[in-house]
Amino acid sequence: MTTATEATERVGPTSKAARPHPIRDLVIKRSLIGILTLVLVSILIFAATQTLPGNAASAVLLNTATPQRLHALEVQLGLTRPAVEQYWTWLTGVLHGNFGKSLANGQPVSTLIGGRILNSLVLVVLAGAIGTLIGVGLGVLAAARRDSVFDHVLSVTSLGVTALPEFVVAVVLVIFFAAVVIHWFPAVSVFAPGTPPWSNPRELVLPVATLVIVVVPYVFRMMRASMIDALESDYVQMAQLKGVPKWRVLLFHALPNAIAPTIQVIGLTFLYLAGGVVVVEYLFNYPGLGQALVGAVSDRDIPQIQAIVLVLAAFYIAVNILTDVIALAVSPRRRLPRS
Amino acid sequence: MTFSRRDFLKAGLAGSLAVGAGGLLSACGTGNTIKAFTTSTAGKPRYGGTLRAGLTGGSTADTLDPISAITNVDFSRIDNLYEPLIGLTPDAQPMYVLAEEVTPNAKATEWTIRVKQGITFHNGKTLTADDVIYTFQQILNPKTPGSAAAGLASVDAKAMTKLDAYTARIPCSTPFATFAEALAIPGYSDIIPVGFDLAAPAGTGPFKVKSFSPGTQSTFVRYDGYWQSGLPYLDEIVITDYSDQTSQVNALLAGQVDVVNLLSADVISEVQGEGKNILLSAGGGWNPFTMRVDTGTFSDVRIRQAMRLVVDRQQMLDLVFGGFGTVGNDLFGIWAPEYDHSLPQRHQDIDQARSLLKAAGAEDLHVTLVTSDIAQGTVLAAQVFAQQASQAGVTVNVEDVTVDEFYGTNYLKWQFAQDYWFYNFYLPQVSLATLPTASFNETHWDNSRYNSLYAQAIATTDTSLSIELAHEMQQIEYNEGGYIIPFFPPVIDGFGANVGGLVPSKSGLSLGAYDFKNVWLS
Amino acid sequence: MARRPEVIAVLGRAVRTPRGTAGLVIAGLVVLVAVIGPAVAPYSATEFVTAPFARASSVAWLGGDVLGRDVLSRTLDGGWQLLAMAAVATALGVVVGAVLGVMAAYYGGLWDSLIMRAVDVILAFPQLVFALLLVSILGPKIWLIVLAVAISHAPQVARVTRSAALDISERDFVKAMQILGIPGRRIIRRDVLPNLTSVLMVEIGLRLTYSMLVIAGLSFLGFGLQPPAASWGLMINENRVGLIANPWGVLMPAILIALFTIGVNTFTDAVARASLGVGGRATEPEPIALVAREVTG
Amino acid sequence: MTAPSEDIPMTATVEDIPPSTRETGPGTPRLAVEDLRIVMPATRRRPEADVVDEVSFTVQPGRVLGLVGESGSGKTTVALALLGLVKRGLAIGGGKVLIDGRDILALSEHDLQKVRGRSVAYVPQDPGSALNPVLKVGTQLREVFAVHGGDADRLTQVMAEAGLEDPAPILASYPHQLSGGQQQRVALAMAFACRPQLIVLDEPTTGLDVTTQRRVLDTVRGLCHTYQVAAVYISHDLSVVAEIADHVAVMYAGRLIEIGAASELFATPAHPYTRGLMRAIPLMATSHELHGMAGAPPRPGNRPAGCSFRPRCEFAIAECESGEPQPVVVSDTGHAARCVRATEITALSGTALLARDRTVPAAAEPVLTISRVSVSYTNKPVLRDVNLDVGARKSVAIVGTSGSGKTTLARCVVGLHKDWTGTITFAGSQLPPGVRGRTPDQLRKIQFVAQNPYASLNPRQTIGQIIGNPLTHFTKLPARERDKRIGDVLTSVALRESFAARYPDELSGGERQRVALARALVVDPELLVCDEITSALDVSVQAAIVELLLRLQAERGLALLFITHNLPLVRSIADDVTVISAGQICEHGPVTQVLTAPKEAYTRQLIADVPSFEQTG
Repeated sequence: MTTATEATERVGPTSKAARPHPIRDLVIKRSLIGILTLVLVSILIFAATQTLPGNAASAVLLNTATPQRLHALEVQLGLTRPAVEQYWTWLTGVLHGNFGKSLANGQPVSTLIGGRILNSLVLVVLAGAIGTLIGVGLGVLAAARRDSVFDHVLSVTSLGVTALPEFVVAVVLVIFFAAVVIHWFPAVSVFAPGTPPWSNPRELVLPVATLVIVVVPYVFRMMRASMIDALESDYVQMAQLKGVPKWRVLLFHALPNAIAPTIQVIGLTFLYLAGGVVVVEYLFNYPGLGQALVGAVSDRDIPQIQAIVLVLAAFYIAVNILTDVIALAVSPRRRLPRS
Repeated sequence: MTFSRRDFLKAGLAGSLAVGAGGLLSACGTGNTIKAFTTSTAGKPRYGGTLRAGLTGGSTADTLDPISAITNVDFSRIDNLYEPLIGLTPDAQPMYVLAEEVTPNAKATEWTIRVKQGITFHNGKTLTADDVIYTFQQILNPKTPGSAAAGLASVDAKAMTKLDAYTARIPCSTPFATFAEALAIPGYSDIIPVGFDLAAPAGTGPFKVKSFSPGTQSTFVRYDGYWQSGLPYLDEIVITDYSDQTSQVNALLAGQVDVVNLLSADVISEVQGEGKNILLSAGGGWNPFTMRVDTGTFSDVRIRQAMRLVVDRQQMLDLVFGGFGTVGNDLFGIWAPEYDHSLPQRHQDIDQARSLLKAAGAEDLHVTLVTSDIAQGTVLAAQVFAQQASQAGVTVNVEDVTVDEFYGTNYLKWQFAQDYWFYNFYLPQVSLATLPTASFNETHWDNSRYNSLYAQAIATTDTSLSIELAHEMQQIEYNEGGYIIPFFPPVIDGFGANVGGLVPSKSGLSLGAYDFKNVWLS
Repeated sequence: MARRPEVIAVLGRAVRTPRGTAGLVIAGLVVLVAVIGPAVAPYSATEFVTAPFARASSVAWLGGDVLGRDVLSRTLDGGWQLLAMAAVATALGVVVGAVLGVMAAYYGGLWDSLIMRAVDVILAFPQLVFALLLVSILGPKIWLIVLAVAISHAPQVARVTRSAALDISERDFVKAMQILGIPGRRIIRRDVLPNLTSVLMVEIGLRLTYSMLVIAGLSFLGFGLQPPAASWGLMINENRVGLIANPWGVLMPAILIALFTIGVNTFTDAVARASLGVGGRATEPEPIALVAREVTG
Repeated sequence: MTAPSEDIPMTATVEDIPPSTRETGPGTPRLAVEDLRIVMPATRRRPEADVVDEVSFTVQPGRVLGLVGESGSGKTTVALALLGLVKRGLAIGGGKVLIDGRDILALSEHDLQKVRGRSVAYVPQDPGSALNPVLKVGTQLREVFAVHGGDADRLTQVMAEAGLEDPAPILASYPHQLSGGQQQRVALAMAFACRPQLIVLDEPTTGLDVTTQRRVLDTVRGLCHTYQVAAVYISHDLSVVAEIADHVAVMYAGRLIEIGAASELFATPAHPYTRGLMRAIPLMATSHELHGMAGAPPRPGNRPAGCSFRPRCEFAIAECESGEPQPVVVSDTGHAARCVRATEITALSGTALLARDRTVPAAAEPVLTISRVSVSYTNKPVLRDVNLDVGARKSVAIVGTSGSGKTTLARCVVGLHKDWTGTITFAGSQLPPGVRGRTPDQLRKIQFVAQNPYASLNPRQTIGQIIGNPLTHFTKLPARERDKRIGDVLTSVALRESFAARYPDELSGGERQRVALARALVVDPELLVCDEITSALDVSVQAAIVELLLRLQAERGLALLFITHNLPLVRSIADDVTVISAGQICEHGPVTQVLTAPKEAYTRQLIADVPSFEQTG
């Protein structure tokens, strides 16, 4: 059954200069939208924290909160000013790079969460990279040996693991590798503030392992699916019919095509990690952004909440843009339009 | 005084399995005993070493300012940086620390305080009366009142004068016989030098600040110029904040920290099973149920009495604290000399409770108990109370709110709720909680006879008279009070076999009220 | 509407596959436990029957919880509420998401960019963090947890439905209807929506799994359901302290939640494969590829 | 048969590649396929089913064998088997494929790799998807040399031979940046790179327009002749095979039902199916009634007893049912067919085509007038100043290569495309551009049938509901009356009324297109716009649809606007024809005049390039 495809007669590729630069345009456009989103996010959070019954003052004073002390602290912290004014001073502050002072202890927010950004980043990047490598590797192998025992075992276990909550995985790891069965790795990370997380790599093992276990199934299933699509494509059949050896078909013909859709999923796993890290940091007492956020929320420390969520949102937007750029770079068809 | 700010993340996940650890000892004798509490095997005191403390309850809102210290963990730093005029012994009795003499005039309207000589602050300045006056002015500053402001309200801050370099006269607008006792309460009289700057905190305590990042970690080093010669033994203290008990216990068992605080009874067997020690103190802190006596259901005294008879105090202690701690008799200030031990211990009496309720026309009573994770075991106690009350036909709907909502605008207005207090002497506690003028009168208790008795007691320096007056006050409270005080919770801490010098403290603060100057590492 | 409703056909085919039956049986068992549990529980959920964290014994088959209540009874009693919450959150999230997605796809232009920008804003921070913020600020009330989880689902569903609806709106049979001048609303109802059922069914499965994970995660951090509710989420949080003395207080609810999510996940996988048969798509894209957009938990 | 001159070096210099390793004596065929059998292995649910069976043929060096068959006949499966490749889910059931006497089916995976691309090469059907989209064209070409040996100047030489004059920019670009013709030439270069002994071409020119197709066919013939390469050319289009093949083999339902010299087979077909095919193919020379074949070929696994073609065969007799017919030789040149009545059928005089009497209707007043219509898309003109009239009861064809703007014009008429200038008047009144402004009457009277039958029916509705949609929209008929109208229109498109309860995915391509037609006709339109409605169908199915369309046009007095790129089809279906090129009408007039004596050079070239088997031999 043949279909009349639109095969137009055309001259070869036009010269480089004439063509618009797709990647540069994409980045500019997306960054602008990103900034707009960030502002919207900050407004959303500010509005949310305004509606709460308690406020930063009662969270600090707790049961020593006599009405006078409460009022005195509120005035001191500027909580009595109208919401819009509070937001505006905060926004102008941020534009000058000053994230304001924490309501809980008066220290500048940037120092409070500065170190933590690095700590969380190390966790997320490490887990993301390892998870991706394993996920892609297993995905390729499973697709190459499709419907074999290896493939079925991996597929079913990946289905199971995607269903496990992070803390169940974390608890099991702690019981087996840290506290009970064997004492290989510390159950908790205790590196002092200021010292970089890699100063004691053994403390990173379990938190990263938890995140990797939670992330690998997603990358694996996507990679396996797109590899299967690629292996069933015409260009792979053509390569086989050209006498290209099996391994070369897999790595040079199928893999480059299978990567593009998987990049979206890899990008999404980094975003997932940004969320998943909260539970892991809490359980392993890892001084990251997630732990700080849980604390800041309980202390009603609005400036700290704003700063952390903005960092997370900025990370989210950056990863999204990066994913699209890589996806574009990897697929020439989208990068170099036909005419 | 609350126990810990972030308790609602409290329920920790104990990670390690102690093979063979039996269930917990409980009064109804399920038979599996636990090892006797081992005193440390650390031998003779030895100088040097770094004590690594893993403490929960900390947050970014922690502070080194003794004037506004609030949580248990704040005191772990403050008790080592600063020293009070009068402190508490491990048995929670007052003892002179910086003060050499604290004496009232006949009518207890004026106090003279003389401090010891030769004591220096960390910034080299020597301790003088000026510092004492400066400290009280900071506490009573109307713009930024300190935590102790309510307790020292009757002190006339403006009229304080210096008699000589080391003595100060403290006049009081109203008779204040219990001034000395009040000063002994943690955080009431930690002396700070004139011109105290929080950025470079200086106190007279055994340790100086090296680094402090709230919510994560703080380090303190030995103060060589400490006035008590030969102390402290340790070179350095490192306090790391933990978000929950599980990671804390894991760290202790993995040897990553030496001491941990605020453990729940459930992990005792596990900690001991792994060869670590438990420090058990019979704390004086108390966790009352508060009924408002002025309006609503509990304005009828018969209903209040019925609610007090519904509680099975021993079972509550067994279920929530594993049987440790002390059974309460609806009265506070258990270690205070004025505490009336002769009043009969109240027990659960469902039939009498039912008849009282019937008399008050409240057979099928529905009440809402507002609880929050403000201290260890609070929410669990509320659930146990609800279950026990159902036996008397009273339906208690437990409403658990977030900590900041609990202490928000409705704090001190709840009909039926709970609270947590550190240990305090009897009369000072009355001035804080059960007088119409008290700042924290959760029960809105206002009994004219009770008030006049207090006025007399506060005005007399004759301790035997004040005890007699206090006993009558407690009689009134015992019969008509708005508090249900079923127990005084235990304080459970853990420490490694290499830690010596830790002594249980009845003050309700962990790790021997954080008195680390007597602690050493083998 | 079509006499042979799409949903029945696909579900029928999915159940016949080995993966489908396995998933259904596992999830079904858990639902059964949750539904008939309260009726067969040996004790009431709040009764003190043994010592706190007492070992499993004849008195309490799974031992005691933090207050010495019977873990078995609380497990039997604590399931239905969690499942109901997850189901409502999923339903709410999927319905709102689907409507927004289809509107954005079919009407395009202003609608499209408006909805998609709003989706970006909510997606700007991960699901768990979003739910955490909302719940912890306004207090852990049940309706709020459901709302928070539903709101965090809607954008993901909107995005997936939008791309599927876009693909369908381009197809010739929709154009054939447009040529006749049939109004947009009718075309959406009769032509676009029925063709989305397979995508939506996969979404429902995935959303249900994520709802359980997020709610369990929230209770683990202490923001989940509060004491009066004897629920699995709360049990996990409450009994973690005594995991050593009596692990069942945590393990039993965790296992049931995991089993439920594994069951739903496997069944959704079968549904996704079954739905490929209808609608003539030749290649066998892994269902995750169908919904590659939203992986974020 | 002189093809227009093409600057291909006919006489190539002797190559430095050593001829194939094994010297073959005269007479041994370059390719010999003996009793090839390919099956779907048995599974729990169903027994083993044969997809291809008892296929045997030989090809001499320098000769081209055309392998013809409709979709599902197994021709592609045989083609791939010639390279030892079997798709997932199939397996070699038996038989041999001997290339220069060496059976490649017996080779190990490793040895097979050495053979593929070296001694036997493959030219894909759709080069656009057969070239790896993420690798540059140069990389993919050089890969053949990397695997099998050869060097740079070898590359430029083979590209020149394939007709790619200026190789540098092509090597540097990605496949999607090349035109269809260029992509196919790259595939040809890739195939001929190592001077293979056998080349297998799987419908290489299907996606190309007629002119490009002509050039590619000439290239293939030139190269095969020059290097004495044996070629197997797979196609569903008899006229293309007639142009290029020396011998022809016809496949039906996995069996080789007829084989013989091309001239002889086309002149005197020996198998009823071949004969039926010949009668279904529109010819450039005369306008004849296209003879469709009812029914469809059996699927593998449920083959009727005896001859698989029996249910659709007009010559079927009792004996046909008894067993698989064996090949009957009907001439000394080896022309044979698997039909008990083979000799009888060869004797029939030709294909007895019935000429169609195109009674040209009176010059009725035009139903549709398109005047000065122009469309441009992002400042590139698509249609420029188009004028066209469609008379009532007339059938007007619009012919042009893809990208000529013919589809856009159709979309403007039915209102799918809104932004055009100029005026379109229908039945006297002017049509607003989009659907929104048009009156229900206008919307009802103009109906549209799309190209792809698989996308034009809502998979989730029954046939009854699909046809019912326009009815419920335009009329307020009660349900019972509506069902009757649906039943009537189904019978008028030769489908049983019981189809109303079935779903689109249960129907074949031809049946679905009939449903689409029924949906258009149920509201009694006056103008039917058909956009390439048969190009997605097999030629036998196309014939049935065309005849049906013309019958309905005559019965209902419809005006027909037929868009196609297939010139011979225009001959059989249209009264007038408009040739459109690059958005402009370049010639318009009655079919009899435009197709026999074209005025414009473009039309003349177009007609010349159309492959047809009348000119064979």
